[in-house]
Amino acid sequence: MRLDVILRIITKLLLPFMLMFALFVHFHGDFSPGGGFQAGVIIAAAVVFHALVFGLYPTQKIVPMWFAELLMPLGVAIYTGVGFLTMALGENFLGYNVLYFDPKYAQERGVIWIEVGILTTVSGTMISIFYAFAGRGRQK
Amino acid sequence: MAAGPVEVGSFNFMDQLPALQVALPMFAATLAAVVRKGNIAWLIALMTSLSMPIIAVLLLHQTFEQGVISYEMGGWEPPIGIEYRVDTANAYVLVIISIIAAIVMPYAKRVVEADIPAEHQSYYYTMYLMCLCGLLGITITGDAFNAFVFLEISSLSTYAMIAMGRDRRALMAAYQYLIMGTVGATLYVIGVGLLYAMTGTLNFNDLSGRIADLGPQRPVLAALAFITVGLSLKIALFPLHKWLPNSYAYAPSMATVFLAATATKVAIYLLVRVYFTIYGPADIVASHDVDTLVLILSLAAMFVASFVACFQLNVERMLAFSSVAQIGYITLGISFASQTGLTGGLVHLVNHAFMKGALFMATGALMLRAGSVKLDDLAGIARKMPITMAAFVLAGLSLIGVPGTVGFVSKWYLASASFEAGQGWLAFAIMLSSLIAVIYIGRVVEVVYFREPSPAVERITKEVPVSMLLPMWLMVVACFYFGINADLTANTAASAADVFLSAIGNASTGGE
Amino acid sequence: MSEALINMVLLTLLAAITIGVVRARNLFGVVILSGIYSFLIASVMMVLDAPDVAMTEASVGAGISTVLMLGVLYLTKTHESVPNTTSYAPFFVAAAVFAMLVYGTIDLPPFGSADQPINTHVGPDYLARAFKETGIPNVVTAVLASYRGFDTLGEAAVVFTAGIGIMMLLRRRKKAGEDGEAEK
Amino acid sequence: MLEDIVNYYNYFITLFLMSAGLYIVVARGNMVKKLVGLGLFQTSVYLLYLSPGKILGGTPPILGEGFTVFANPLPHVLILTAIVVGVATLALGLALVVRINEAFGTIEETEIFENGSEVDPPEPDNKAGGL
Repeated sequence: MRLDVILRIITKLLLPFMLMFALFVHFHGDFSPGGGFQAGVIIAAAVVFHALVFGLYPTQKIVPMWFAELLMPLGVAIYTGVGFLTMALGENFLGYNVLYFDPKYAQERGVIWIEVGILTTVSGTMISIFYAFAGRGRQK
Repeated sequence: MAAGPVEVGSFNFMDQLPALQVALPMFAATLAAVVRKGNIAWLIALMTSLSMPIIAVLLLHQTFEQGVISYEMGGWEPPIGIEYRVDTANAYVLVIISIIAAIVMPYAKRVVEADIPAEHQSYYYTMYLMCLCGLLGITITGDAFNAFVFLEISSLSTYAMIAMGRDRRALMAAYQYLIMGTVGATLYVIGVGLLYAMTGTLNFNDLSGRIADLGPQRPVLAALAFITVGLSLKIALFPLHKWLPNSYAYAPSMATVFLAATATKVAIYLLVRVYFTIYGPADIVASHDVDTLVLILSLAAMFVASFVACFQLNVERMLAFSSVAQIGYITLGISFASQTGLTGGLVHLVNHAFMKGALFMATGALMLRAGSVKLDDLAGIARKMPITMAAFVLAGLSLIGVPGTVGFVSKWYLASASFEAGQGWLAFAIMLSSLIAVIYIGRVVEVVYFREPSPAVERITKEVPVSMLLPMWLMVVACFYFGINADLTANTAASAADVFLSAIGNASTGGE
Repeated sequence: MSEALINMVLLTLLAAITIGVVRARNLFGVVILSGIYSFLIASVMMVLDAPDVAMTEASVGAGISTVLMLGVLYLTKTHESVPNTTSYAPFFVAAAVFAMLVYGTIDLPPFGSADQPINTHVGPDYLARAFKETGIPNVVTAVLASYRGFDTLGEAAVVFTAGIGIMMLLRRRKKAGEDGEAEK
Repeated sequence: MLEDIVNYYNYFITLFLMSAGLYIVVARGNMVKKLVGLGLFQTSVYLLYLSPGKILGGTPPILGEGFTVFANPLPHVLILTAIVVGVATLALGLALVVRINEAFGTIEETEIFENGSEVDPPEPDNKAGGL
């Protein structure tokens, strides 16, 4: 892992594009294949990629374990939160129509938020799982 | 509420009950995962568990008042959207699960502190809440695929809970359960997929009408077979029960209590829902002898599993085999497809939950003080823990079916149903298998009361705390209260049975 | 017809890979083959006009699953031991399921036809309504996030449940550097 | 005859994959292999759902100018969920395998059961498996 300067530089160059691609997949999910789940997986892949090239501990300096673990419940909480919000506004659970005066935009608004929830949970979970497996070590 | 301009209304608690029943534990689980302190997570789980019966009872009340409640998730009308469909039958199951959850939670604190390392306790309660959420979700939903998703939520959390047992064999138990449970769930999905390909819908109610139109075509029949086998794996219907004994024996005490009292019941409910609501109008179950098959397997479970239970050296394993046998009673009642039989099966759902809950709470208490539930290690322990063992004996009497206990009520209904069906010998079989229960409960009683305590037992100084004894005795009292005054449980079970039977087609009379 | 042909070729390859997976004893090979299997099935999904699913299967089946399994092989071992006894029972179980499935699927509507129940009952309603009601042209996203949004909540909950379960099983809090708070 | 083959080839292969997956699960004692088999079993179900949704000559269900025939979106949504459920199960299973390997020193079911599951086994030795 000493002489792989090219690998490291290319990784650093690639990572922003990976994250940008994830955002594209996320927000363009309304118009083309993709969405929160796929974007979450790509974000997690970027972190895993970083960890493979630079090692586990440098990566955990940037994305700490506790942060990844926090993302897991946070996403589900956002998702159910949207449900409770629509409920409080008088619609049924996850009935997005009340989120805006025009139902069409209200739907889009609701969809964006729940996709954020999925993205959060999925990326957090995938990163945490990777950390958990990687941190296990071959011998006790 | 269909799409279209929607005015901002106001929150109506009574209308939102079905969603709250499932969404609250899910949200609480995320909170419990964030706090990372075992005590606070327990408090969150306790609060949620205590609020669940309130919602469930209100729902049951609503079904009595206004009949079937249809709740449209996201405001989309079924079958476009997912529907929560609450009738007396599933409200009844919701009440059972949530009451058990509410009783288990106060008990849980001490055993979890003993079983689970401190840094994992909050996650453990998270898993419990997700399991509760999954079980409630399966029960309340009116959509076949949604039921699968929640089945997996409850299963995955169950595997994780079982694997946290102190014994390393808990890991193997969890792994085997994971394999068999996933095969079961996948078979269920195959069945649903075949139905979907034939009808184009996933909504129970919609499916029911469309299958009645299709009649007994081959994919429909194959779907029935796949769903039956898949759910039987989840139910642990004999001979697909291999995962259950080890899972219950090696899981942490709290998981054993909770799962033994609830998990298999929900799978049974789902199977009954499929048989009666989906296949009922087409009258396929009875005309293709599926009920006879279930009857034979139930009988086999009642005898073989009870018999195996007699030879167990580990009390929790013994009770687990007894659970397999008791599941046989429930499915026996269902196989009659008659008012009395179904009532018997459904009332045994709640009765078995109470008595097994009490029994496993007692073994959990033994585990906490004696560190083992092997029969040899428990000699004379009744002298040290008289209150726990008294609860064990009383719940055991109920398991045997002594008059005045809930076990007797269930067996009374089942026996009457056998006579009604013109198969009196079944009543005799029910009695005979109860006698086997006398043997295995008797063995435990003999060891704990009449043998000299071992040095390890001598070292036990005190009973378990009141927070554990109280829930345990609450279950025992329920075993006797509903045994003497069975109106509440039996009448509700009878209304639930009516719901299921009302769906059966009038093409033939069904059943035997 | 060419669509159907590509579909059939890919499916045949899939079956061939599956035979390889069944027969291989080297677990490393098994994992790689199952990765190829996932890519192939993702291609089949593309042919079946399901790009969303294909994308997910490629990233999940060939990506995450393969990485996790390779990780586990690194932690455990890479060769499967050959059992001393051969049993025909598993074969009969598989054959029985196969027979049951043949029985069940032989009356299903033929592949690719537009007039089968699933293409006449609920499915077309989504295609007709989705854009009008949600403004989302990708109907899969509209159904996923809105019409059946509750299933997707369940899906997120499944991921969350598995994640917490794995953390409980595998995480070691004590180790320095593993936890941001515990560092130093 | 040829038409029948084209019509049911998807289902036929799906059934083959399903049976093969189930066979691995039932027949093999190696835990990782079992999980791979379970994966095959689950993956084959995806085809069972997706195949009927395809309309020959159609396009993916993304509305746009010039397209009229679309595949049925509902199976896609269901299978997206099923894939996620599948990988979640696989990940949890693999985590269990890692722990079992640490506790028992093997990932072969037969070796664990030969030790006897009722007798209390000796303390685990954490031998690293050979490559």
